[in-house]
Amino acid sequence: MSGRVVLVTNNPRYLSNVTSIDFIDGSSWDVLVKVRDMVHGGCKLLSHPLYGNLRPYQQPFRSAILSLKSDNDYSRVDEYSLTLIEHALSVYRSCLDRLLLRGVLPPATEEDYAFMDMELMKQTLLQYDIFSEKGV
Amino acid sequence: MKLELHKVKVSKLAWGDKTAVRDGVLFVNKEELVSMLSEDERLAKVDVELAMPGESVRILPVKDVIEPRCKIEGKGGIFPGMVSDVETVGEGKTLVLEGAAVVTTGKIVRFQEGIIDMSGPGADYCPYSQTNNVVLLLDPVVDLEKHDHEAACRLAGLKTAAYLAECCRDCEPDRVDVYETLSFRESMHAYPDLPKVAYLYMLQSQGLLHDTWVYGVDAKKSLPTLISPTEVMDGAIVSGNCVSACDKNNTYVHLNNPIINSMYEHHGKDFNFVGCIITNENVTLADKKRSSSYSIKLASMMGLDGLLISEEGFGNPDADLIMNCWKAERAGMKTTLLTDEYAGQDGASQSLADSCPEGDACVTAGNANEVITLPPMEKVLGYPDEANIIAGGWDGSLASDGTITVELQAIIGSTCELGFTKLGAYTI
Amino acid sequence: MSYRVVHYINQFFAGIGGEEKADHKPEIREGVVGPGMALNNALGDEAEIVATAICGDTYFATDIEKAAVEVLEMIRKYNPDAVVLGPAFNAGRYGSACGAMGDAIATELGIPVVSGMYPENPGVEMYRKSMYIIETPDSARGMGKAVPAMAKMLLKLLKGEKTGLPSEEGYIERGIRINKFYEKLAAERCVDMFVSKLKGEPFVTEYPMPVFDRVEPNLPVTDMKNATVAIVTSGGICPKGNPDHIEASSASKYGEYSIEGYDDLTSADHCTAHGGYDATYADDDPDRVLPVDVMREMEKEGVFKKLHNKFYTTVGNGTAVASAKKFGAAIADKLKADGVDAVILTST
Amino acid sequence: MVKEIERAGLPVVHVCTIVPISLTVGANRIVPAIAIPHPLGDPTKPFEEEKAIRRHLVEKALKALQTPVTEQTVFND
Repeated sequence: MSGRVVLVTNNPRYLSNVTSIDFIDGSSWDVLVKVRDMVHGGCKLLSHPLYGNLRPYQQPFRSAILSLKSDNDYSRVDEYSLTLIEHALSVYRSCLDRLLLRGVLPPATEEDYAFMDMELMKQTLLQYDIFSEKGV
Repeated sequence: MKLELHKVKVSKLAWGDKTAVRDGVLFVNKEELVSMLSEDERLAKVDVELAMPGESVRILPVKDVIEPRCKIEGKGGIFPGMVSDVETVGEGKTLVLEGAAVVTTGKIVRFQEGIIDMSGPGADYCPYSQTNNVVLLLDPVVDLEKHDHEAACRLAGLKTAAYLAECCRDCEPDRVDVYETLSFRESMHAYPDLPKVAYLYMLQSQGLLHDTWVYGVDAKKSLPTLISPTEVMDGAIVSGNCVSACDKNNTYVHLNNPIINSMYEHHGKDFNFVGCIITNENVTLADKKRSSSYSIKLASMMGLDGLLISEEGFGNPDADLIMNCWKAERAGMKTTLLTDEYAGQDGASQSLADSCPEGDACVTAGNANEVITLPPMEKVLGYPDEANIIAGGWDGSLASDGTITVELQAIIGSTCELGFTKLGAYTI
Repeated sequence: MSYRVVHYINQFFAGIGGEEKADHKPEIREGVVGPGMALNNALGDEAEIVATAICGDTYFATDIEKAAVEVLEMIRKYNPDAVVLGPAFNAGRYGSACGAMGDAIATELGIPVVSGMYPENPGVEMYRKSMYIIETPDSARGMGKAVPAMAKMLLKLLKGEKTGLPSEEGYIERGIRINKFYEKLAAERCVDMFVSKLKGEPFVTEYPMPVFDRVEPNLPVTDMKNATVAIVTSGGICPKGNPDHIEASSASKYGEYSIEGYDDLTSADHCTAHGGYDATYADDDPDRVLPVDVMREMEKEGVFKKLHNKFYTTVGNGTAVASAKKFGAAIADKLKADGVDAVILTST
Repeated sequence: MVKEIERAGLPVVHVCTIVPISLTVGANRIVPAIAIPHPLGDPTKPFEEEKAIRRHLVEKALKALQTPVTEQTVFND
């Protein structure tokens, strides 16, 4: 794998374990928009943006792992990444008015969601070597 | 490889001094079962309840459903790599308590469990409303880590299923079903006039707690591989899923995979069914590409003419399904897909998260977003409040009188992508 | 007692006049008007047209939301059990008006609505999910066929009878998925379909994957030096401040703006309304999406005769295929009317 | 949108970044552009150079409009 790998997420649970992170203090939608802009700029998705079996109004957290582009070659938009992120956005857009936001669920439930989100990403994070069980 | 399924019919459950089947009644020694399950120090409290079809009983949150089976002859033991040694299974004789099921419950990942209603409108949608259920209520010790909690529940269910069948191993079967698979060399030359086909069996493997186990191996960490249908009947594939209830493939449905059954029925008449390829549904895109290419490579090596593909879950796995489909078609194999739909409560949204023109033959097990009202039940096993949290429910799903309004997504097995129900959808 | 039905028609079918009367304001009259007579006959004793709402096509199209509310309020006063719209055949603005009315009635009044259109009417793509639209021929010559089918469908809905498949009832597929229990397990259906496909026999998929249609390419421009070229974009470029409030995604409208006198678009006068990409670059220099600067240069050099003095813009982000189609058709109409010879369409 | 303009009888060229999408939506004359956020520009280049790139793309678009095609055609350099 060439190039640097980064996790874009709004799940604070990662902050202590992931070595390369772009933390978005916002909603799951904000995360996907950021990912979209990065894909438009030539970054490549390494994880599926619609991971997990939950609808946008069922999970307040969203995370994506991308490899950063190595130069300013805009022409190399990764088509598959683009298809995936645009589709994910359209799924989220269809229920934007009832998006589940952070901070509205009881803390224990939100913690469950945060935990689950990290579980789903962990394997990919380990694969790309930016996760440390011991903490960073 | 030849496997005989010795089926003992169970049409009723009752408590008894000795766990055994008599005249279609499965008697359960509760004390013995509870004490066996309580050996697991991860569980603080274990209770067992019985629920039968037609009763005014609701069970939630349900994690998995397992059919009681045990090996009575042949290599290995039931659920290899889980409760038995990892010896290869799939031949000899296996006892099945047909009509009985073990249901595990627990608040593991709370929003990812399901509902079973034993009567009422919800029962029409749920395959496990028709089984006689031994329900395990499992409470973990304080602060038990979630993976340990999931593993403890999974093991308790499998142990119970094996225990119940084991207690009945000397029973006379009501029926014996025989399944035979030929060696590769033989099957390649059998039925030279019929198309050679296989079943591409996709297993949920998005991450910990979204897993499927094959001989005790996490499917996520394995390359696609071949498996004999009779191995599946002996519990080589076990669900470890805490995902949406409607389309997670429970261990019960793996054991009774209706696609495999149906393919056996057509075998030798319409096609030559040469085996199953199992593959995974990972989150990592590189894994998706690798697994789909590898599966189709295996299929090409087998010289297949056709591939029937089933999915597990939705969203992310749609990408795997579609990749498998077009890669197979472009390699010259005819495909047919089995999936379910998330078309929104009004049925007007795009059903799948991905598509390809090659996917021209597709059967669906229904729209999981359809809303259903489940009237109150006299008895609730588990935690009724979970209806407000469960995927497919929402805050307010549970009314004060016990009525639950949810999407089908919350009902276990309602849109099973192994095609275990008669539900489907059409366009108006 | 028979059901009370209100009928909606345009100025043409009301006998008021053609295009010159298309700005006719909404009105409602007691009883039947124009094609309402045939419809009333087809409804028989079971339902009766109590009133006919009429609106000019241009009036409706100019501000769809406003017109829909106005007509809706008129209809509401008659306390109907159902509303029939059109048929609009292949008339685009009429079809869109019928569709918008059907959508508003279904949402606001929750009563049955039936319309009739030719499948290529843009109103179909836009509103088929909201109501039953009976498939009609492309012109009013098909009235005799359309009206009985619409009446039959309406009565079914009024009586709460189960409606059949599009092919059985003659309505245009709405694209709505409905669950049902089949005779066989899904697994058995799947293996049956697999067998048919292997044998090369016909089968019907239970879930048709989305397909895309194609249009034949037009002949090229042969005399560019004398051509008028227009620029259109789905990249959302609009005058600064987005005066028409084009939505950042799922756009419900397109904009038409003059570039008379502009040799160059700058951040001082134009911006993007698009929410589907990082807007920084387009906001800094809108020419990066809509190349007015170089088009002007080339116009002056005589590469082509004229840069069309208006540009059209919308946001291609999350915008339904149906809307995009409608915008495309409307824009094309205007460009043709203005004598444009060729179009450059830019997308992000 | 591009399809409807074509359907109406006007020759149209689609200048867009992601060619496969343009093919999917049914454009017949396609000119690949620079990048999604700036299809006809490149902010990393000095202004004059950027404008030259833009002019080149528009020239290609005009050329496409003057070229007979019978099927979906991508106009590369």
